[in-house]
Amino acid sequence: TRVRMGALRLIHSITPFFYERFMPEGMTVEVIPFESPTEGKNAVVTRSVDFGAFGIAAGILGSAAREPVVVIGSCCDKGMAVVARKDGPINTLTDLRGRRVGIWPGSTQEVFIRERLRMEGMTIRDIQSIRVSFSEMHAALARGDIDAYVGAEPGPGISVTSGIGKIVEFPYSTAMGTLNMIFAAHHETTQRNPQLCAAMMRVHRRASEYATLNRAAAIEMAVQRLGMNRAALEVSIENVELNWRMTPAMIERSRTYAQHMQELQQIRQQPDFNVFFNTRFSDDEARAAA
Amino acid sequence: MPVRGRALGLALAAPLIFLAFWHLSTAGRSFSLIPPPLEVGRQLWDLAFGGVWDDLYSATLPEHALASVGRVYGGFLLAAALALPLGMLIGRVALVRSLLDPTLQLLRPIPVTAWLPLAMIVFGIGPRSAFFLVFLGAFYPILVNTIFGVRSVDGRLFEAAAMLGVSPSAVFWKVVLPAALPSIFTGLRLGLGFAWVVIVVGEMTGVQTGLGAIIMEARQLSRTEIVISGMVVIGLLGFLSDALVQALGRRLLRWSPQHG
Amino acid sequence: MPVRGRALGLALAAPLIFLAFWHLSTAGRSFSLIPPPLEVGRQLWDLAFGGVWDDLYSATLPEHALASVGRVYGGFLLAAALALPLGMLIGRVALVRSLLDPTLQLLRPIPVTAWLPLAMIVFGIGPRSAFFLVFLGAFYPILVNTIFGVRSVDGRLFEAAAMLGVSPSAVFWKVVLPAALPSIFTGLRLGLGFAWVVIVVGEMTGVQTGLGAIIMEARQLSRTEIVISGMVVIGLLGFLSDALVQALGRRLLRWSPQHG
Amino acid sequence: MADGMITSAALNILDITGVTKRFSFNGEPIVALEGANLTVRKGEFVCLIGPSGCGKSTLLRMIAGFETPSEGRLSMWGAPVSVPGPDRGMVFQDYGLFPWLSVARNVGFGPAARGRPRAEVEATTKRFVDMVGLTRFADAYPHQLSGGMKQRVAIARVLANEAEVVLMDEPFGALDAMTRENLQRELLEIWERTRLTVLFVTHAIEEAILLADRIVVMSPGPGRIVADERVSLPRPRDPTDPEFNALRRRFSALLGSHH
Amino acid sequence: MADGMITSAALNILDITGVTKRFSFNGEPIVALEGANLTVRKGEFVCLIGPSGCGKSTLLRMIAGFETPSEGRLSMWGAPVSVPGPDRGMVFQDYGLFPWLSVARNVGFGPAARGRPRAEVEATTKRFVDMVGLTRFADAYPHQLSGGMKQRVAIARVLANEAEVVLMDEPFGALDAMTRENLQRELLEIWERTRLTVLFVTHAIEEAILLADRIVVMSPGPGRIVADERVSLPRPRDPTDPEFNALRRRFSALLGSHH
Ligand SMILES: Nc1ncnc2c1ncn2[C@@H]1O[C@H](COP(=O)(O)OP(=O)(O)OP(=O)(O)O)[C@@H](O)[C@H]1O
Ligand SMILES: Nc1ncnc2c1ncn2[C@@H]1O[C@H](COP(=O)(O)OP(=O)(O)OP(=O)(O)O)[C@@H](O)[C@H]1O
Ligand SMILES: [Mg+2]
Ligand SMILES: [Mg+2]
Repeated sequence: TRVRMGALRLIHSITPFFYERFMPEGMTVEVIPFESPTEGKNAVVTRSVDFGAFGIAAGILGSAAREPVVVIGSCCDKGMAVVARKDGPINTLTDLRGRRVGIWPGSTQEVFIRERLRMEGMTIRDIQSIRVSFSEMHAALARGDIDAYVGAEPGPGISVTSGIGKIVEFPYSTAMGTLNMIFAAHHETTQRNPQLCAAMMRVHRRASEYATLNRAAAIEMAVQRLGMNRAALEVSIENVELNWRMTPAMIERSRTYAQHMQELQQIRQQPDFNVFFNTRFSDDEARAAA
Repeated sequence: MPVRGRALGLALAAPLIFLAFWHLSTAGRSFSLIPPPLEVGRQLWDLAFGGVWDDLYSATLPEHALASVGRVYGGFLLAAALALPLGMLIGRVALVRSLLDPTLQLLRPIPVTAWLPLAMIVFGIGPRSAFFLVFLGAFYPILVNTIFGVRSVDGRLFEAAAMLGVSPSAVFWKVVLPAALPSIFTGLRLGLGFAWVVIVVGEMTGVQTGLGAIIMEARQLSRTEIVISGMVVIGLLGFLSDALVQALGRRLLRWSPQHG
Repeated sequence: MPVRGRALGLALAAPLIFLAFWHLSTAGRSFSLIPPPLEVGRQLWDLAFGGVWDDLYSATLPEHALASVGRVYGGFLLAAALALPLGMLIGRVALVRSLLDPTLQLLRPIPVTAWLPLAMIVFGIGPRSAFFLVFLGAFYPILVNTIFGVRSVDGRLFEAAAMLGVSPSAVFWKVVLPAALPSIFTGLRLGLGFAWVVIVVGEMTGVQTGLGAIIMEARQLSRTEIVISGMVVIGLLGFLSDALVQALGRRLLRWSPQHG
Repeated sequence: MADGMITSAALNILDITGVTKRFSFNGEPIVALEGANLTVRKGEFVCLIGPSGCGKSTLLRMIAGFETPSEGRLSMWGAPVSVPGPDRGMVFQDYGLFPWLSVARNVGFGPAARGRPRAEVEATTKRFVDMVGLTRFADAYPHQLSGGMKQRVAIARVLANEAEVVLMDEPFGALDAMTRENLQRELLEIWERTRLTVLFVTHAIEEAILLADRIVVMSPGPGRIVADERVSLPRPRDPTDPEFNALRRRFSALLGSHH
Repeated sequence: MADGMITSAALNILDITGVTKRFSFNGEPIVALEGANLTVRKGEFVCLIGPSGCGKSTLLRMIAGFETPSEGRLSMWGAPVSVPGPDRGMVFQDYGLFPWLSVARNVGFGPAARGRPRAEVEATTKRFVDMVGLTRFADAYPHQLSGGMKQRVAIARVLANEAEVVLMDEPFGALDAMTRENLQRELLEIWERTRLTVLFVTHAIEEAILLADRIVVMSPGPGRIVADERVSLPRPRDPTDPEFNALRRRFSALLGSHH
């Protein structure tokens, strides 16, 4: 069988690109890179792909809107940063007031920045948020279309190595910690085809562990498959923590995350967590790996 | 009256069946990709007037609609301001025609959407790109129809004007322009229609307000009811703006059997 | 011959001046948003035949072009397959007209680009959405022109056919269809043109191959020379496919003073 | 059917008895034709003249089967006329040619539509294209022809379809004087050779006298038949001939007295 | 200028001397008109008749200034004709009305274009719209008019522009017989009242005899003037009159002998 896997064009979404080496006998994988987390999620709920890796935010947005998306694993933590122009006056989060800031709606980063702004006594309305996709953030900053952005790796890496940008902060100081991407499937896949989910969970774990241990290989893969800049990746990869398991901490942070989203009026109701989280495959795999 | 009632009934049948089907296949389900029609209705109300959800989007519709209308008409008017004189020059002056027409014809088959990436590189991410795309989308229909209109003036009318004592310098205003007007209007109408097609794409990236912008943003937030609301509003505005141009055309072109 | 030579010279003047300007304002600069024309030419060569850069994109042009052409013609043919019979039914059968025409007119002002987000939700991200959008983009021009063609058949021709002994059941094939053909062809041509406008947008997301896809991808990688190469190729393909339909039209509509 | 009817029908190719036609125009009823009686023998060349709006076209269109009478009876060879049929061919003022068919295919349209064998269709087509002098233009399309040539095609099309009665509604009204004269001469030649029955509408007195065996004069408001006279001048007729001009004065008077 | 020329010019409104016109058609030269000589006095009504292609339109278009002669001289009141001007008004067969102007504005177009005061333009317009009987249609657009009404507008437009010479190229050729007869009568009435100079092209002999003071007969291949005769029948002329028909036969013979 041929499995279709959705990934993002980001370095912390590199794990799926290693699946090929770990696929069991008789199974092949096709990895399709998407531009934004919501597209990755939409690909899953419309069955354009069988599995997908994308930010937790897109998953919660979908589930809260009664879309059949189910989290069956984790994919990575960290991988985000607030970046500003190096020659500009922005040094701390509070300097963002009134500035044009590139933010991608529906991204995990969006909730982090909103929460961080709240912690600094500001709201999203105190800045000018500009909708720019992750891969365009660096270019937009370089051109001067925006003054800062809340990006995903390797964007910050590129900005830093090219000398155009500087890191304002890594927004991990909220209650949501370093939470970022999940490994997800369509609800029906988890019900009708648990063997496939289990098999892919295993592939995901092995690929994740391999990439964590072989940073050079991860960088090489990003260069080859996603056309990314090697020098930037050397910086970016320090800000990436690949993983696979739905730990209790991860679930706790996710619930906190969903609460924040509701407070920020991004969702109108909490997802049905009994459906949204399916830890069975992750737990089974953890047991098997132990 | 009974005939009219029947026609109305038949006209409503299809939308009603569609709405019923939409409702039944989405409402009350545990999973659904599309929100039920009533929810879209509520969302549309909230977008327009607020008072339902009171979130980021409540009562923002006027602002977004205004932004899009501004860009559409801005780009459209700029396109008209450039395409009309250029089309008339190309149509009437052989030298200008030989000089510019081949180049313009060469560039024409490149679809306006394919200019999007280049526009963003040249004009930056933001409203200026959207504006440029709308301009470009409206430009060619206006240009092509203006050239056509100016070139296909009946030769007899030039003779008639000459024998009635119109000086060669007045021929353009007295004959060419009025004779080309129906064709020019067709171009304006097509151009405006195209402007609405393009604005959605143009507002997809880097623009904060505008109907295209909220549609894209809502999609990223999986707020499908806002996506559909936005479509409805764009459809409505497109319809109204076409009706406006047509009404204007009917007034100005009362004399034309095709328009009057 | 000298006249022709002069026309050619004038026709080439504008592009040459433009190329020169482009070259001078981009080549050898330390900063430039747009690559110089020679680099675009080299990139185009590499895309088509490889041997210059030998990177991810080398010699992939045929594959991408084929994918786009396939979607454009696939969506277009599907649109034609649906819009032609539907248009004929709406044009000829009063009941179908009363039933469907209002709904179709209601949906028409929604620009095809505004369907993009909804298409991605319903059809999933990827080629199927692109296909649907192309279909939708081509559908309305074909439908509208078919209805118009079928409805505006000269009443005299029905009388002529009846008095020559054509049975009512044969009137459709013997009179309506041939009489509506010029209008139908106009619709097909417009529809195909629109299909090329839409394919670029349709391939922007979640599609791996296709000219729209590499343009978008290249933009994100700041490979502007690939963006421009892609535009050139799309323009060329759009031009060729229009020329094809026009040639077909000229053959089939030799009898029509507007086409023959 | 009564015996008497069959006998009278057997003599006349067309029998029009007490035919009235009412239209409604903006809700108001208009009497286009009132109580028309007319019989036509096989082979006759009958011209209908009368001022605009007197119901000439209406009468012709009812015979063709395009309209049904409000009152009265129309029959051909004794059988009531209801729908259009190939036995009654119509030549329209605006030609009514199929623009997508060549001259030859327009002429062969009727036989082909009625499923005649291919070889027969071709032979018939050739014969009538030649008869109207369009052999060189057999493959041309209507838009490439002049008005007179188009009208020739329309006539050939009706003849090729073996129409017994040819209905012509101001067929030469849109043509210039010279073309018109040529076509008048040719029409008479064809008629003399084929002995068709022709009903020819015109409002030019000269044309009627030039062509007709019988002239039926109509007057408007509501449309009625007010005279029906035989023209016995020998053919070819000369419009500068004193007798011709006497008739011209006579029909002018007939038309004038009912204005 | 020579003294003699001024004298002869003073007598004739139009002087055409040895005018030849050559066109090139697909590279081949065509002689449309050869060595034409013609003088027209003020107030004359001259008809040009001749078969198709004999150069009638070409001659008229040269007088109007739309074409320049290849050889020879054309002058009006002794001054050479070179460009179109309001002194020579043309009435085209296809009307040539401005479709975007109402009947009144079409009629007033010339005076307005030549910068006459508004009140004068309006008075002139009203006068000529009334003269051609279109008072009720003053605000209608050309596409709302019948062919005959359009031709009335075209005539009024030329009259309102104070043309001294009215050039008419088969103006009634596209009209039906009845409309044509009405317009012929009206044209004569207007001419008698205004004493314009009229050059009228037709290829209908009857029309020429009905209207003209003088008939100029032309023959083709290459186009030449072959006869120039005065018609002295009193007006109104009756086409059924024996003398009229004698002229008809005479001009038929003149035309026929050069075929
Ligand atoms: N379809 C129709 N609906 C309403 N009124 C009609 C219709 N057809 C004809 N009439 C009216 O019937 C009357 C007779 O019309 P008809 O066309 O038969 O006259 P005609 O003698 O052919 O005139 P013309 O010489 O102008 O062709 C006119 O008053 C006309 O307006
Ligand atoms: N612009 C032109 N170019 C080439 N040939 C021309 C042109 N105008 C007229 N001719 C030719 O000159 C000759 C005279 O044409 P003209 O139109 O004057 O004839 P006419 O007497 O008006 O004929 P008709 O009665 O058909 O109008 C014809 O052989 C015609 O083909
Ligand atoms: Mg009639
Ligand atoms: Mg002529």
